[in-house]
Amino acid sequence: MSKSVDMAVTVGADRPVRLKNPVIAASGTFGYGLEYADQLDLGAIGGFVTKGVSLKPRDGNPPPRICETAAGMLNAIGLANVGLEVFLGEKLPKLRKLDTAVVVNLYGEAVEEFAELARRLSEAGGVAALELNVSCPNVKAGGMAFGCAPGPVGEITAAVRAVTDLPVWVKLTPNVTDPVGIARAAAAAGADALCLINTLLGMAIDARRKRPRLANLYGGLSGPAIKPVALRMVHQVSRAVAIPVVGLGGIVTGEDAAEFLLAGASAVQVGTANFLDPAACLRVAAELEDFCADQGVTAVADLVGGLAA
Amino acid sequence: MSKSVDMAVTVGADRPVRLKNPVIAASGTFGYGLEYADQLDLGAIGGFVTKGVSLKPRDGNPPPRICETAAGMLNAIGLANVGLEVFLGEKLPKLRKLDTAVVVNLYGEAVEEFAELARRLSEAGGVAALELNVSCPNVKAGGMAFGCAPGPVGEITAAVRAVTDLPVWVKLTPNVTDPVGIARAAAAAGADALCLINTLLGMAIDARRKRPRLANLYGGLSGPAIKPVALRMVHQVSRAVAIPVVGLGGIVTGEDAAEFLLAGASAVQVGTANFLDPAACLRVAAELEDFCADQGVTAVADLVGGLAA
Amino acid sequence: MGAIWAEVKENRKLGEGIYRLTLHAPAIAPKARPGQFVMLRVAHGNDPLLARPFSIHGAAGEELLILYKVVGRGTRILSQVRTGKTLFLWGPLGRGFDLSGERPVLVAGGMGIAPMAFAARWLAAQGRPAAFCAGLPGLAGWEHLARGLEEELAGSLSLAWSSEDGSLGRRGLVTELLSDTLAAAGASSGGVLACGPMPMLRAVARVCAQRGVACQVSLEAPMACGLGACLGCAIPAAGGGYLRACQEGPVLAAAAVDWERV
Amino acid sequence: MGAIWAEVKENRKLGEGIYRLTLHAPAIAPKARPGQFVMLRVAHGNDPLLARPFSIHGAAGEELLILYKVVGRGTRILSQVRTGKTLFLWGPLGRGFDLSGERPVLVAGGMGIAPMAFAARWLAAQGRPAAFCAGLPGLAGWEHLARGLEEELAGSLSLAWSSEDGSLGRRGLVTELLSDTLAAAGASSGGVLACGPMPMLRAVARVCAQRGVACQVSLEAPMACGLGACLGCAIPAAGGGYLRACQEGPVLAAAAVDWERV
Ligand SMILES: Cc1cc2nc3c(=O)[nH]c(=O)nc-3n(C[C@H](O)[C@H](O)[C@H](O)COP(=O)(O)OP(=O)(O)OC[C@H]3O[C@@H](n4cnc5c(N)ncnc54)[C@H](O)[C@@H]3O)c2cc1C
Ligand SMILES: Cc1cc2nc3c(=O)[nH]c(=O)nc-3n(C[C@H](O)[C@H](O)[C@H](O)COP(=O)(O)OP(=O)(O)OC[C@H]3O[C@@H](n4cnc5c(N)ncnc54)[C@H](O)[C@@H]3O)c2cc1C
Ligand SMILES: Cc1cc2nc3c(=O)[nH]c(=O)nc-3n(C[C@H](O)[C@H](O)[C@H](O)COP(=O)(O)O)c2cc1C
Ligand SMILES: Cc1cc2nc3c(=O)[nH]c(=O)nc-3n(C[C@H](O)[C@H](O)[C@H](O)COP(=O)(O)O)c2cc1C
Ligand code: FES
Ligand code: FES
Repeated sequence: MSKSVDMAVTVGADRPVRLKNPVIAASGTFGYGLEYADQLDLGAIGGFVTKGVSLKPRDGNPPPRICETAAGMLNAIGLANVGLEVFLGEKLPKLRKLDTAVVVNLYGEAVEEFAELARRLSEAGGVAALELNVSCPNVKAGGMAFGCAPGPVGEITAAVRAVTDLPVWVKLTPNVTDPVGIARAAAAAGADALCLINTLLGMAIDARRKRPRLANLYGGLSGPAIKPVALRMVHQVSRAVAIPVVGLGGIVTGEDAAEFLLAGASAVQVGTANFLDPAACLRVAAELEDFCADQGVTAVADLVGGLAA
Repeated sequence: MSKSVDMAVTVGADRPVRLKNPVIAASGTFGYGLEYADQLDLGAIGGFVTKGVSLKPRDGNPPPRICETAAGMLNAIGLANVGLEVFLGEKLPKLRKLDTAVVVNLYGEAVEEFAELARRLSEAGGVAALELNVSCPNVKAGGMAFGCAPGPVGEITAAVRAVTDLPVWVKLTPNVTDPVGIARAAAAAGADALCLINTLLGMAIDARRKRPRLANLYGGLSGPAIKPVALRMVHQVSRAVAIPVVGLGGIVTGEDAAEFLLAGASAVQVGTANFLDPAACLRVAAELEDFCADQGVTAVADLVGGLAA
Repeated sequence: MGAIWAEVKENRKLGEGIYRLTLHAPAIAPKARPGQFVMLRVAHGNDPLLARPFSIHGAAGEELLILYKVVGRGTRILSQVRTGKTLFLWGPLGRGFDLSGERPVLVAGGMGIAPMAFAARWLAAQGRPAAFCAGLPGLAGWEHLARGLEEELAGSLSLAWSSEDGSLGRRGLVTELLSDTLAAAGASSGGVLACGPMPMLRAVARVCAQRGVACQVSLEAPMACGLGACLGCAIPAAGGGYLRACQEGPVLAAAAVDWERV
Repeated sequence: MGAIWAEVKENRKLGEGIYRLTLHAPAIAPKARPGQFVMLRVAHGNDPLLARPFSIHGAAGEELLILYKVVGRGTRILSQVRTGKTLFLWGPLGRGFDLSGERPVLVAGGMGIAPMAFAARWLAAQGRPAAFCAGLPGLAGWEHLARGLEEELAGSLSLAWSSEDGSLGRRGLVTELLSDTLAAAGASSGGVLACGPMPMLRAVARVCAQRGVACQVSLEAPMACGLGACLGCAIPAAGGGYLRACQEGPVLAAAAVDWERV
């Protein structure tokens, strides 16, 4: 496997996050990492993002919560999570021992909640970066409601920036007219990186039973189906802001990952693909390495933004 | 084939468009209809929408103009079309003879162009309805630029409304934060129906050649991949406005069509599926009829908005 | 560790729409316990996208058995897979049945027979007495399976059938058979272990609750990861909140489930 | 009218990655003319989604031949289709070669042999003299095809080979072989008819323009509908604007193409 490709990348300049390789498991598809401990070597992946953590535990939405669609899936988990206390007390101590970048995805229903979460997580230590989820389509308050306009996104980012020295990554929603405006607001407010895209708001119907397939009615669309939309937004946004972009949406293969890097992403996340192959992150990284070797690229970082005009 | 299901539907009340069945071929995927004359009986389909017509002929974008994606495709045709004069002189006389609803999709770069096109087409006669394309992602001026805010959409709709008694259908883009606001603007300005969705703005990259797969860089995503987004918007919008919605996006089967009707559409359009089967419109209508018969539905119109809450 | 490619040794049609898949899966089979499941991908591309959960129907040496019914696109594609092809899967997953009690009563309805047959063989192999109540719509399509099971279990545990059309064993629902069995059997620590369609499980849970018999049920839910990570497989829990069918389940104490919200 | 399901009579591997598909297509085969194509779906579901265009390699009675090379996912799936299965396709589509002129010179490069062989057989069947210059990378993988073609055309028209590695016929590019052939041949109204990779067609067009010989080329473009409706298959036209490869083409007068913008 020694293909002499330098697979390390660094996301961000002022508060750099150094990754063994550019492939990170995406929030909500990798639990708290530990669920995958039997499936792959957690120390070998670029990093992972935890399921969104909120101040209080959340039960999430009633089932059915997921359904399959053409080359994709809908989910309406509703940000079910153990809550900050259990996360700090039971999960984080185990995560600290892992030799990989642990990014914590956080979700609040108000600006103050984001700030509080960020403050507590910074104090706790062992966190590589915070990822602000201002883009979840499956909750009534906060989430996408925040993420759809530059104002609130800037406000949340600034509030978090004020209380932490950890790298702050802001995860954006694709369900907007102008992703660039929102990206600029986050960058101006002090974000260290932008992660995009979160899921597209969608719906599925069981025609025979005349019922929505998700109890929550709408859900978030992910998987290969959304890759073209994700690539477009990564391309748009990475050209418009000075901070790095972490690209995701439908990545299944190493070549998919290469496409995002070429479009302008500094690293990538793998979400739904973890459900198609629990070792997807490792495989994508290996295939990306093969791709680089094959193309005579000696450092994967050289791909970033390398799309011919 | 006599399953005793009443397949006729009427779209709109003040200026009703009566269709033999609710399945219409979508703009840009069915040429000027005549291209499909050898493939199916044009008199047996619910209707079809022509390729977008502009005042002047348009060459369209340089190739490559299309590429395949997971369960979808991207196109950046660039509204290539014969222009109004040729349309009126050579196409429309043939279309008038067809025993089906001919909807003309029109596209202008300014409000006045839309009005001019509408006026000329109304005078010409033989047109069942006008479909205003304020949502094409593949042109620099007009198109989606118009379609992304309530103001311009209302303005164009009103300008067209003022010069025609034909039913005015407004085709909306999914690439917006608030489709409902735009839908309301079109309805308030006198639209008779809303058609949604047009394509999602997307991009594809050839990683090995480090080049975008479309010469135009971005293109419109269509096909089964986008069906969940389309269903969600049809559901959102049909609940919010009093005028009918014509639903489209990823319909391939009769059951897909039933889902859109249940979500609130009064009729459906079939786009990309025409490329998977040139007789797709007929097949979808037949499958929809079978579905109704199977479910004990005696009139297909009874499905409309029938989703259980 | 991780998912594996397993060779298809046989993919045999047992009855109309019912198939038994034999996989060469040395990394999975020896670890499998009754009630556990695997996540199996039926196609290499995107259509269909997600893996499908299947109970482990049996594990002998390096071979893993799956008993499945064609209900949709994925299982239809699976039914066409030929010997010699490889399939991608991971497991064994989830919590299986607690078989430590004495003289348990196994209950299977329809495809619920898949994991229960594994449990029955498991007990039989240890020479432990148990009762097995198996309910089918009718013998049609299930003949091969029913006869095979009878042969396999003959002399080890008491197998009784019910069928809705009366073509096999007692006419009626398997819950009626279960009630009789429970009435006839003395007290035991094994309790009732059941798998089948949701209405049947609900009825079994009710019967057991009425008689004060402990009851374990194997539940289904749509699944994406099978690993406890996606939280897609929520089952309403008796105390409020949800359990993960893939992690706390698929076998759950009937008392742990909020049957009202299921 | 419309698309049809056609039964696969044979899907034969001729060489490494090269296959010949025989379809029972009574609604298409009798209408097929050399240079026309069909749109063929290789899978029933969404993966891959679009139909693939393939030149018609031959039509005999109710049977349709397609010669194809495995280059991606769709052709790989196609190569695994077995006899007896049915495939969905529509055609014949597009404008084929104008074969009305006298003593035409046919030129094929690589897979361009697919339609040119049909054209050659067509002329041979009518007993009309023609020259056929066929260029391959080398004999490896193409042996069966090359020998078959030689037998089929023996005595009817003059078939000459070139190969880049010299393993078959003249070493070098087929355009060199063409230049020689044109130099040797007297004037005729048939002109040059060519199919092959874009650089080759460009070179052929240049050679013909230099010699003042009429030239028809069969061009490829990504296609969705194959019917002239989607406008996806644009080929830059000499006069500005675009031609549709599926409608005005795939066979176009070389002079009608804007080679600068292709
Ligand atoms: C833990 C577990 C163990 C299972 N064991 C077996 C088994 O041993 N044998 C067997 O035949 N089946 C088993 N199933 C059910 C099996 O997973 C589904 O039948 C299969 O996923 C259907 O796939 P499909 O593509 O054919 O159907 P789809 O086209 O996906 O769906 C067809 C129908 O089945 C329903 N369905 C889809 N997935 C599920 C699911 N996970 N649970 C319930 N209904 C579903 C759909 O809503 C739809 O009505 C098990 C399910 C679970 C959760
Ligand atoms: C009119 C016409 C006639 C053709 N006749 C034949 C024939 O007789 N035999 C044959 O083997 N092939 C023929 N082709 C090419 C054939 O259509 C492509 O090889 C096929 O679509 C590739 O499908 P795939 O899924 O295997 O590859 P994909 O995975 O779709 O693509 C693999 C590679 O092929 C390229 N490609 C895809 N589609 C086309 C296309 N339409 N034209 C050119 N390049 C493409 C892609 O850019 C990519 O680099 C013809 C094409 C046209 C337009
Ligand atoms: C089941 C599921 C749960 C998710 N939960 C979260 C979450 O808690 N926080 C978040 O920011 N994104 C969440 N996401 C979104 C993913 O992180 C990712 O942005 C999206 O799925 C697109 O990537 P993909 O196509 O690779 O899956 C979730 C996605 C899925 C499928
Ligand atoms: C090749 C192509 C060309 C199109 N051209 C037009 C057009 O001219 N005007 C328009 O309003 N929509 C156009 N569309 C959009 C379709 O009408 C339709 O809204 C979209 O494709 C979604 O439906 P589908 O998923 O069924 O294809 C085009 C779509 C495709 C694929
Ligand atoms: S299937 Fe993912 S948590 Fe259970
Ligand atoms: S392939 Fe659609 S116009 Fe040519």
